[in-house]
Amino acid sequence: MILTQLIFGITGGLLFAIGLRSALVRESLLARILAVNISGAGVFLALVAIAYRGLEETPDPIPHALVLTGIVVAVSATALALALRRRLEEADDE
Amino acid sequence: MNNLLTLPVMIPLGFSLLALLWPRRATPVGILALLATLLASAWLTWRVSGNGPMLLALGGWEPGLGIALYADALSSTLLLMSSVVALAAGIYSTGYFRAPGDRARFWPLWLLMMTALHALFLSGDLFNLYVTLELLGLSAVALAALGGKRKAVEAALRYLILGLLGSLLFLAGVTLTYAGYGTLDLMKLRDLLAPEPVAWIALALMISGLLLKTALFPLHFWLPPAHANAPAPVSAVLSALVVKAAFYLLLRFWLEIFEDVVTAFAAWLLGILGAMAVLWGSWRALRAVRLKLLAAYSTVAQLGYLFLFFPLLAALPAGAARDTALGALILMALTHAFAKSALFLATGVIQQKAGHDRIEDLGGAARALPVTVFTLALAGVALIGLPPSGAFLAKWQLFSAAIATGQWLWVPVIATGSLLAAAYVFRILGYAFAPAEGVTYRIADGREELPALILAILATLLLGFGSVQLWEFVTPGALAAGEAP
Amino acid sequence: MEITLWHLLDALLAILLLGLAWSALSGSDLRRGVVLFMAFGLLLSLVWARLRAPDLALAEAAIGAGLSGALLLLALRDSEKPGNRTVQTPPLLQLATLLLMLLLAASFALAYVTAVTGNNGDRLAGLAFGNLEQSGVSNPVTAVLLNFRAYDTLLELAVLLAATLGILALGAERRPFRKPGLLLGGLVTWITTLLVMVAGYLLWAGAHAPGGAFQAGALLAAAIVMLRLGGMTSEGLPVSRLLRWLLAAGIAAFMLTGYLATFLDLAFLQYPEGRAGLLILLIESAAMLSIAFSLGLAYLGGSPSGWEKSSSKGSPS
Amino acid sequence: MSFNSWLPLLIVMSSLVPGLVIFLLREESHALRTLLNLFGAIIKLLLVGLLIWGVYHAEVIETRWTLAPGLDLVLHADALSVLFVTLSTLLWLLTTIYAIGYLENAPHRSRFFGFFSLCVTATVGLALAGNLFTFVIFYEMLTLATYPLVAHKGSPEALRGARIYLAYTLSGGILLLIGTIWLRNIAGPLDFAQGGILGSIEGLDPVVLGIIFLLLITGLGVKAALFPLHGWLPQAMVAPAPVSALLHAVAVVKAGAFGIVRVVYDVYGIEFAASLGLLTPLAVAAGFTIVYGSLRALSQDHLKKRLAWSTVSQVSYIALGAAILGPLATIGGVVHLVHQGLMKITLFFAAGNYAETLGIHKVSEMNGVGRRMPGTTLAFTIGALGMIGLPPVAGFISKWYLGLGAVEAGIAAWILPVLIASSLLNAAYFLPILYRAWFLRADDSLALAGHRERTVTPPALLWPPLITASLALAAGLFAAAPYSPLEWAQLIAEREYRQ
Repeated sequence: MILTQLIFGITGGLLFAIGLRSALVRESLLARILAVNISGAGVFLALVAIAYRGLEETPDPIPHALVLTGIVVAVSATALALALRRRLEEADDE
Repeated sequence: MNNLLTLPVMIPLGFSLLALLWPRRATPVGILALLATLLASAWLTWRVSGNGPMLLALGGWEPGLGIALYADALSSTLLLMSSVVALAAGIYSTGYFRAPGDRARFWPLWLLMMTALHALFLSGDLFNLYVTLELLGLSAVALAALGGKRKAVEAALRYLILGLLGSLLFLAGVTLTYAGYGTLDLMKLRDLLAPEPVAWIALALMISGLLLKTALFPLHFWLPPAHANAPAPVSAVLSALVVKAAFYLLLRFWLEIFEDVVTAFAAWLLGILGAMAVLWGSWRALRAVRLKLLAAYSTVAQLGYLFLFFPLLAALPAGAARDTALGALILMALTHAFAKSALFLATGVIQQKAGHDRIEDLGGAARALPVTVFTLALAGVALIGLPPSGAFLAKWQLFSAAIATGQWLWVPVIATGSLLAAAYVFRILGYAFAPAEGVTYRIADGREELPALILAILATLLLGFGSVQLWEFVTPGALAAGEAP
Repeated sequence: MEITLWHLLDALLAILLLGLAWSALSGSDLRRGVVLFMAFGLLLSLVWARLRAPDLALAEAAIGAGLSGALLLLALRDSEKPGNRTVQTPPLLQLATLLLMLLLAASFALAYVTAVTGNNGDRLAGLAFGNLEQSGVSNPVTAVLLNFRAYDTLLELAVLLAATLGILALGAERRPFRKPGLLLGGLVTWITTLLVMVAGYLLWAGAHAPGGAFQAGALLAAAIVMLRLGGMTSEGLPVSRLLRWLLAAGIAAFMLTGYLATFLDLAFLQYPEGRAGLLILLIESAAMLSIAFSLGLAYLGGSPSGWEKSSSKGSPS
Repeated sequence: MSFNSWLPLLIVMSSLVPGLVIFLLREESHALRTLLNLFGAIIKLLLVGLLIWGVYHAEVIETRWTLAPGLDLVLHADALSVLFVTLSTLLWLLTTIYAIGYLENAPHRSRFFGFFSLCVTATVGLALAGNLFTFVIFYEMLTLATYPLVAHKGSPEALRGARIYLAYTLSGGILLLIGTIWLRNIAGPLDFAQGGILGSIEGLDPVVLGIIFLLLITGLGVKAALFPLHGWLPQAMVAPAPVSALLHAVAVVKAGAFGIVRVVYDVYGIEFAASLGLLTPLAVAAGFTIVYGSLRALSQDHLKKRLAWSTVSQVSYIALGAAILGPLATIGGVVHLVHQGLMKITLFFAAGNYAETLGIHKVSEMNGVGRRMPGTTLAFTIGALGMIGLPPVAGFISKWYLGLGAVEAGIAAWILPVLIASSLLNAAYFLPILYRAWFLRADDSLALAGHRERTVTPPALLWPPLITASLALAAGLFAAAPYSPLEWAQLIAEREYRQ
């Protein structure tokens, strides 16, 4: 096992938890969207840390690919969320 | 050729592109897609019932490195269910969305949602499931926000954020699973998983994510606003299928993949939450002012029933009794899917014709829209769980299992839930049959009223009298994708 | 095991990440939060590099920090109506959530540590490298994305499409920025061309070196964003009908190759012997275009002028 | 599949299909609707004829359809079911004719007759149910089918009455359901068998059986209006006269009573139930209800309410018969199933006629109606005398056998007083009506006040009560004739006590 993995893995867990919490407690929608992104980044970090296998060893490519997919999904979701929020601020009916 | 296994996913995906490219022909393209998807699903179900579970290793890579698609009795049954509901709701939508622009916006997203559902039902890979969950969530949110009413958009946004959190919890579980067991293929995991902290925590994370998505009490709070403010056809599918998708995963994980990991205590926990969902949801439904809100809360309650099965399945020894209970669980899910979508579509008709869906002002509806009110009644019968609906047989088995395992706690819960359901259903009918002066709705046309009626009939008559085949099909090998070729 | 400088660096990065995240999320000043978030993103791409994930470093810089940041900055323009921010969560609940959060983090860490220490670290890596030869590309990440787990990528493009369509369905785009001065205008043109060229390179390089459709697509999107920032409304986005084709391209390419395999009696998404490299490049180029224009539209936050027309004129039954 | 395995299904369908078709009919198409109704009713009557013949010659007549693992929908014909089927079919035909006349140019007739047919379908299904599972299904369907009929007028009190009715019956239904499932779990498929099925099963816990019995009887007692579960019945009076007639004579109330008979004889088996000591409490409840119902009836001025309370009392005779060990009591109870039906439907028809023709709803308005509506009042008189139990009307037979049964069972000490008391009470609340009707002069102001455009009762309203009244009379006079209700009851009794 490699210390680096643990450092970033645990950091990832913390980021995940921090983000989750503020996504639930914050009132501002924008802050919530931020929080979700950070929470996601935490999970990605943990995932990539799994792949790391030392300086000379080439890392496991699978988690990298998964995270790449995850990043695109995350940005799509963020974009949709922000567009909804904008529509919400503009909406004037009732 | 097993490549045909991809059709239920790829047909809607491909046609969604066509609907995007030819916006003015979106409607015919969409209907055609739904018909083709239904055929594909039916074919798949027929194949599975004949030759047992099917497997397709995508890209020709062995599962683990590549992604595998599995189809077994359970997944193909749900595939068929969702195809039928989606077709009915789709036909209804042609009457609901009149403006070409609305249709052009609606159809590609609708088909993408079908893609997501069917991909989810067939996927055999943990991370791929995460992607399907996100696809489902985003397309569902986009559909829920159609029309852009402030309330709808707000509900959709909250729905989106909570959905994302759910997916993240799921993904965190996936991460731990990969870290611990070094594979993402469900069937491989099933053999590798052992009752140990990694598996427990991973499962806990994934389950909690799915519970959030399937809106089990007390994580249900997002559902009523989202389902009650979306356009009628969308609400129908959100309540009937989307929450079921998360539940399907939960079921598969619980009973199959993580079979050795789950504990009886956890099952009881789910049961308790289910019981509270039944009581709370039914109560709120009874107090609801608007028909759509009533339907949404009733969904919360109906999902509760599904969770009551978990402690019972945990207590029942493997064998005929357990299989029967499992069949009842699936029958319950199917009945609710058809009945609830019927209810939402009927509500949509009333809302459009009467201009509102306030329950207390439904007077005269029975005269103005007899077919739709009849549909409401039929769907109501299924929701209460009265004969001859499929839910009656399911509840019978639920009672039976509770008594057989000595878990008497559930008996009063189910009884109370049923009575509350009866109360809110007949509350609607009472107002709908009340005479009212000057009620002059436009007479609805067939494509608006018939889909709901057909769904309601499926829920009450077909599943009531013809569910034995389902039982025989689903129960023995229900969760045995492991034996895939 | 001995603690090396690397580990100290790791610890430093970790602490920085946590600090940035915490300060980005605490405090009610949204602008500050967004800026800190972008910094967080950049630092994260640094961490990716540290963890020997250059593909991710690129993607994060371009998408994670770059585009998301741009989107969020833009979002600051639509001030939130009061009432969204009024209710203050009671202190008791605050505490409860805090404890819950710690519990969550702790249990995750526990499981993570046991998992990582209990596992020989190979997982699927061996399998992946073993099959790299047949994958048609030499960059293992691209091999996973476009070949081993191509189905994921296909559905991921569907996710992107769903989000884009959702945004388009929400109504018209936000109004463009004012016309820039001559200097900025020129700058924009330069940067745009540069971005396009780099994107092309990344796409081609993706086969053997870090890079690929996503990074390239993100850069193209950035180019579109640039043009928008330059206040040029029309440029960067083709007419509606072509735009529709571009959005569909990625998925379409995937599906066509996928079923092509079927006719050759191969499994869905299986590339014929020796053709893998070429097909992957084709798919990637198509995917790049879809990604670029999807993200570009996402940045607009609504449907561009002319989009509605193409869908609503004529009367389909 | 022989014809015998289709017959029960056909009998059920013969009212279900017309019912469903009628729903689809447009409001204006009266002729077609009437045709359908009568057609269905007559077909059913013919089929039932075949059924009687078959059962009399001890043929096996059964339809079986598996609904779920271990749960079969069974329609089976035995002597008891034939008795009930015949009764409901016959009365359905008459009530339909009556209803057609009664509802002339009233709104929502398609709806009414649709649910009316469904209601009879459910009743017939109940009668033919071959196991407790099937019985429960039709029991619930009956609830669903009758609710719209009770609520038909749509007036606030109608809706209120319907709500109360629903609350009672659905709660009862749940209890029945739980009891049935529990019993099914411990005793296997509950196919009805003469002499009962539980007695032969080893190792059943008598306490559990007692609890289940309580659940079942409570569930059934709601519809049978057994004290203290009778609250809904007087409320349901707001329903149109034909509905009340059917509710009280055959459909709902009888379904409950019939269910009690089934549970006692064909599930538990009367000897076994007695050995468990379950009968005495039932007997007490029934006896109390008999007296209590009569007492409440005394104080009602509203005619239909008085009849309703009299139903509460009369139906408990059936439960009482089931609660007394011994063939004679059995005969008395079972035969009362038919007799009470004939007499009570007559009374409600008559009450409906008074309301329709003269607008009379209260007993206090009935002075001299005998002269103005002799036919109706004659029928009413026969029914009333039957209720009191005067020979030669049918009611006498039931009470006579019940009395003998009590003596035979050796509990005459308290049963006979109950029977006598109730007969006296019946007399006390019926005779004054007859006295007013025949011997008092009509008080014009009242009569004119409620005077309707219609002065003579149309034949569609007049003949049904006359027919049912004469049937009630015949059932008493020719009690010994073959195929008479009494003879069927004896047949049933001897089959129940064979072992």
